[in-house]
Amino acid sequence: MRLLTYGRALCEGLTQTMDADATVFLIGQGVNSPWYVGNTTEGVYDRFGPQRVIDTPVSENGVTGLAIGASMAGMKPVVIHPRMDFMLLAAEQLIGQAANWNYMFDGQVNVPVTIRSIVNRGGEQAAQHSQALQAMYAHIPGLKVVMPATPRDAKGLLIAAIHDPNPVVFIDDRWLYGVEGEVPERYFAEEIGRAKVLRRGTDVSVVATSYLVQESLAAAERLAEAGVSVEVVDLRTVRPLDEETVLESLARTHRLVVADTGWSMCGISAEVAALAACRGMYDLWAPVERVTLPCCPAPMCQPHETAYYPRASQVVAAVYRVLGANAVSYSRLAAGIGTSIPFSYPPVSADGSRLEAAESTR
Amino acid sequence: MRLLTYGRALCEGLTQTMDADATVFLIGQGVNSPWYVGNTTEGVYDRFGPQRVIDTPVSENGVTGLAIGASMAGMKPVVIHPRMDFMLLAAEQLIGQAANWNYMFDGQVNVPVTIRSIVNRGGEQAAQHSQALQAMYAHIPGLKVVMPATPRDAKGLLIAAIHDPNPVVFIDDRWLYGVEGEVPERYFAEEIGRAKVLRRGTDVSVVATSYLVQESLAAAERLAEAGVSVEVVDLRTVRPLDEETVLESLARTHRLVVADTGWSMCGISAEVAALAACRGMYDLWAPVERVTLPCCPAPMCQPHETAYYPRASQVVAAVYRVLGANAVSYSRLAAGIGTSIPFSYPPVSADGSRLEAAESTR
Amino acid sequence: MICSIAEGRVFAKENLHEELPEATLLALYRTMVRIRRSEEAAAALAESREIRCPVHLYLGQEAVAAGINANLKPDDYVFGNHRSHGHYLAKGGGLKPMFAEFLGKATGCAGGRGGSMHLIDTERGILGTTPIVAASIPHAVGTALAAKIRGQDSVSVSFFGDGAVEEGTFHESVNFAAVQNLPVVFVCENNFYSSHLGLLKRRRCDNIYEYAAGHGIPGVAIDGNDVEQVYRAGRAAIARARSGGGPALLECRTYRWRGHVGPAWEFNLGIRDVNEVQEWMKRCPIKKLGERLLALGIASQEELDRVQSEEDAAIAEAVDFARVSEFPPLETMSAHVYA
Amino acid sequence: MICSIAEGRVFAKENLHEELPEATLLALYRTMVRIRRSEEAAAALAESREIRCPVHLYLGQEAVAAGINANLKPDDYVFGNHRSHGHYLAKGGGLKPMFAEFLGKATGCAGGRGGSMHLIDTERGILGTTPIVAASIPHAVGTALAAKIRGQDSVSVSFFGDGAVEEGTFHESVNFAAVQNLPVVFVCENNFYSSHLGLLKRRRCDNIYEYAAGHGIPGVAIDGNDVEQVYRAGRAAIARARSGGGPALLECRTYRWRGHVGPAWEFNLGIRDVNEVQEWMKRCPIKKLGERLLALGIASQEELDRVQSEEDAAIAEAVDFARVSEFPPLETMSAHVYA
Ligand SMILES: Cc1ncc(C[n+]2csc(CCOP(=O)(O)OP(=O)(O)O)c2C)c(N)n1
Ligand SMILES: Cc1ncc(C[n+]2csc(CCOP(=O)(O)OP(=O)(O)O)c2C)c(N)n1
Ligand SMILES: [Mg+2]
Ligand SMILES: [Mg+2]
Repeated sequence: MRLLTYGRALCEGLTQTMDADATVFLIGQGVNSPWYVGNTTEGVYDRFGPQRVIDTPVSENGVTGLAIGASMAGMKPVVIHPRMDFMLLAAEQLIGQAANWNYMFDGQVNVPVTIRSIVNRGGEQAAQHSQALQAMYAHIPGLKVVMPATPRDAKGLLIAAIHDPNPVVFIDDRWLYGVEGEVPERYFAEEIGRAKVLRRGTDVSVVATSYLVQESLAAAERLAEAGVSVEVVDLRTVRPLDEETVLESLARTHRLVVADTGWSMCGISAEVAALAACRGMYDLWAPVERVTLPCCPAPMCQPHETAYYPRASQVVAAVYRVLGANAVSYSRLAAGIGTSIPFSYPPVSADGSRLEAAESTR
Repeated sequence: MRLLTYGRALCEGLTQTMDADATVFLIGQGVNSPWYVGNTTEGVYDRFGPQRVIDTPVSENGVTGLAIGASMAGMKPVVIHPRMDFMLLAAEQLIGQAANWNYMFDGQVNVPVTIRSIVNRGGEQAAQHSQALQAMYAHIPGLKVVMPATPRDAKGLLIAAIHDPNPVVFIDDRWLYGVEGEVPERYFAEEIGRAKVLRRGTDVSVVATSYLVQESLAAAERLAEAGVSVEVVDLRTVRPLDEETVLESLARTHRLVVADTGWSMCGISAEVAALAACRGMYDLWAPVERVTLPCCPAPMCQPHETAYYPRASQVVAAVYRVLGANAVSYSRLAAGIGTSIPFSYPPVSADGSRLEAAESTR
Repeated sequence: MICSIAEGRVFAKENLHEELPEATLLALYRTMVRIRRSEEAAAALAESREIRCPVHLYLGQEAVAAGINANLKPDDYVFGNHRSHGHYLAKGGGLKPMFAEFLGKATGCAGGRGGSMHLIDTERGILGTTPIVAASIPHAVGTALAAKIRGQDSVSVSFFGDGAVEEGTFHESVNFAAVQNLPVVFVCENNFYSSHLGLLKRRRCDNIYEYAAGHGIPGVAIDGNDVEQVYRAGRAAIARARSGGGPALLECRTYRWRGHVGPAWEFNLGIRDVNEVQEWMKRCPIKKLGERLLALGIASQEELDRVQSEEDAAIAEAVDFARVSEFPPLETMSAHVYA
Repeated sequence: MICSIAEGRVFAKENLHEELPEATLLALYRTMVRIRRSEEAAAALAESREIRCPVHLYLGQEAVAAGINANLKPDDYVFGNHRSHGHYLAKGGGLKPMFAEFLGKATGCAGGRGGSMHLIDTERGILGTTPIVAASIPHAVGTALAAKIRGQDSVSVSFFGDGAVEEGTFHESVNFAAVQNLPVVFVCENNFYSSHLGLLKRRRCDNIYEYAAGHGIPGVAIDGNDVEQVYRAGRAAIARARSGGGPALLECRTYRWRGHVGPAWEFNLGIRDVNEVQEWMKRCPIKKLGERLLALGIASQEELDRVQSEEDAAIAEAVDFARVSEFPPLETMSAHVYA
């Protein structure tokens, strides 16, 4: 199949949808600029003109609100916020208006707006140009939130988001734009709300979002060399969450690492861990591990910035931690409910130290 | 000790703080109105005058931003958002600015602003006047989020919030304003970041926020009559979360119900359940149960509205569900790790049906 | 009483003084009476607690909704706010679905999910009102943009209060509409209060229409209690928008008789003076037009009374309809979160 | 070149034409040269990738920062935006902490946590700049409110671009300052671009100062490349604010020479014309003042050259200082999340 980068896949998905459906239009800051949106709207202005490709003043709440209004009238706007940080200004229109509209009016007027929200970080841009706030939107009934991690999904989920009759927050991370993968040339949609097992494994499930899916795949590769079999689940959509796929994976591997590009508290990683505690508890043989941003804003200087963003090595370390954990609850043993067979995964010492040491020599 | 309602306790805390500290001022919509803020600012305008009690235009982002600015200059503003819904318009100033400032500037300028954010729902006000969005703010490093559930805490935590050198989102629920309790007359602060065990119990821990603490206490009372011993933990602060108090309670009771006034997904209930999965897993004998709003916006008509908001009876039902659950993982049994002693709490049938039936006759 | 017109950006002058046809005047009269009498009925129902949701009454402001909406087609869009009963009725929304909605019934225009602050009639271009101050202003800009993209000749009207211009969203919306030259008319109903706060506690000057100049569009302040003046200014602005002339801002100076929310009059609360209210009640827009109709011999007092009794009958029927309607079934509570 | 003054709300006229003392002119010259030369140094460091954080250069706009800040005391507050190197230096911020911050060093003014977009000098009333467009405008209003409550005579100045007036926050802030009569001066640096978009792609008219009238405060548009004019208008507005006269809006019309971010010139990208840039470079504010100083006999060419070489030396020293400084230790990454 044809290979395409994530950035170009986004652009192709957008272009094909605008070709196919005259009600789709693109609006936002920098949609026709050489910088704001990378190569993800290249050629779109020339093809569709100023009526359907509207570069806007710096007015996030107003522009998001008017796209919502246009969508009530039957259009399918794609709003681009070139940074998720700026989108905070549009929180009321998204959370207060778009999310509630269909419900509040008994299904009479829906809001088929797509909010393309770009996470654009690194480059020493510091705290206010780096936020990944998917959890804020995932919390809200009425919104859908997708976070494609692969070029194929970048295209297929964008097309699905635009056609979805609901407000969809579509989050793409610029660190993914250069990732190359197989992308069908045809006009196709991926289903919103389905996670995908990208790699089968038996020892531990790593459930990840966005660029941490790519990092988790890299981690799985490394761990395979060390004899650890990792299953990688790409969440793809964070609201609605595909609980069944996660639980099925957990039922197979009994150990869970959640890797999300945002913060931990009340984040996506919290929800997935909570899922394990609420619906997967009997399958869980070790404490859940969360790989997220540290509990601080994004730093600026290069050494801090490098340390700040989790990468494959943090996923590897988390996998070793869950593998090193015991599968039996001492509190239950003490209460006489359970046997005293401490369980640890074969190639790992009880505290995971042996393999972690091996890892650190890479 | 002297009894006071929650609403009056808020007012007393504010008044005493403004008496004690000339840098404190009050600003927001309706701070001097007979409606917006109940009785929580009564007499404050007459006592402190227009310089320190400023009723504002409808400009949430601007007003929040200027309070942040004033706090940079050493003032301690209390901003009131008479509804948490309106505060969405101020999300950028709170999340983008206030939360990041101290970190971004290396601790040189802190932002000692208090945002009093009122949850004001029921009364058939529908979806846009009912939101309880604590999770949004709890997600953000740099913010503190407190949710007093008792009159004593309403006063003591408000005083603490105003004096805290950080931005504190102080969330009070109008359903609590009439609750009466013991409140010291003196000027005192409660510590931010500490949960409290309000009722000791042995069978299950109910960890709750805001008015659901009151409902949980009522539920515990009812359950005690049925012979079930419930421990009620009032979180009080949701960021930073007092993990130790929750974990200690879990270690005692081994069963956990989380009751939060917001939505479930990526909510406070997710974080507490995740805590159990990550740090309390060995103590957990049953799946965690979450009592939250249903996954939909607030409805309007009276029957829907009554069904929508969780009350003591939902907490009771959740307690029965966790008590009816088995303490041993069948998956571990199948893998030979564990014994086959199904464990269920004495007065409950395996599926919890007996007691639930008893309950429904109340 | 046009206070000012932003320099160099005027409406055609002659339109603003033309006599209106009899049928138009009678229709305006009926619309105002319908609004007036339904608001009084709503006030009574709220007083007796039959209506439990918050109601923000439009009493006193009838001329604005009536005068503007009379210039609109069914496929023109209208957006409102928390105080939109009048906008809804004047655009053609039905009494039955409105009262049923007030009571939260399944037959309500929003199926009992919205209440008084969330009125809707998709057939008549009312895609939903929202009580978040200023939040619907960009929505109106959005439907205007949709019309422009589709080459439709629909015009959008955004109704909002004097409080709404304090929200940045107002300015963002007007600026965008101006630069994109969109067919939208911004109608600010300046009733001099935003809940408990008078205008000059919230802004330095009484000059809302002057914002238009900053955004480069025409702005006028008119007597919002003179339905003929509102009609003419609305007609000019709407015609201009429809023919590609772009947006305009109309500041309609008017007054709400009752308190901010609910049926109370809000006297003696330190908010406003009884005299002030009485002064404005003397300038009742319905009385004013009624007197004109009598003076011009267009209608007799009997005919005017008949209008009122016909409307009263329709309102009584609507209230009965609302009362006997059912609540939506409990199982539907979680329906429609997603389309 | 004052384009307009909102009717009835004027600055004292005489102030606007007075001759400035020699020392003032020389100080303005030095400030502009310091900004110019440090920006050129920053551009070179960014070109060589020694500076890796985004830098938004102030080249061409020096007169605005210099002219306004010369009227401020150390305990007056200044707030800026993403393009604030000039504001920081003109208010007295040091070169060493600035360059160290560009390189992310522990000796930087923000300890290497902010970079070019987050400059701070608490001793000089710079409580932190923020690159979120318009976000600092309310901050300036807030410090003005703090001063008013405390009875201090500090004035706050808010610097922002022509893009920032598109954010509703701008209007909310100005309206609040107006109704509370706060000591804050709003300085809009209209450089005719907001990143890649020209002014008239974002608003209908070139009339930003006209917003002042809507908000009921004085507003003027001035030549932002004429430092004397900026100084006089700033002085009048600041003095007025300090003495309780309330806020004002100054639209300073100027131009940024380089591209939106980084050292590139941004020609031939379909954004702006080379000729346009060259036209504006001819109106260089430093050259203009330099010629005045020579013509008036206040300084010789030699003296002007000396100013530049002194500033160059200080800048070179600052760059060296930044280079040899250490990064903050890794363990401090999570420090200061809470105070
Ligand atoms: C964003 C937001 N902030 C505050 C409120 C509370 N509120 C409801 S109506 C109102 C007054 C609005 O005044 P105005 O726009 O003049 O309309 P009027 O009530 O006079 O018709 C306010 C402040 C709200 N609904 N939304
Ligand atoms: C809220 C927000 N939206 C968008 C941006 C992206 N952005 C950074 S600078 C800029 C242009 C601002 O233009 P202007 O205010 O005229 O300042 P200038 O760059 O011309 O000095 C934009 C849109 C931002 N930083 N913040
Ligand atoms: Mg009003
Ligand atoms: Mg600019």
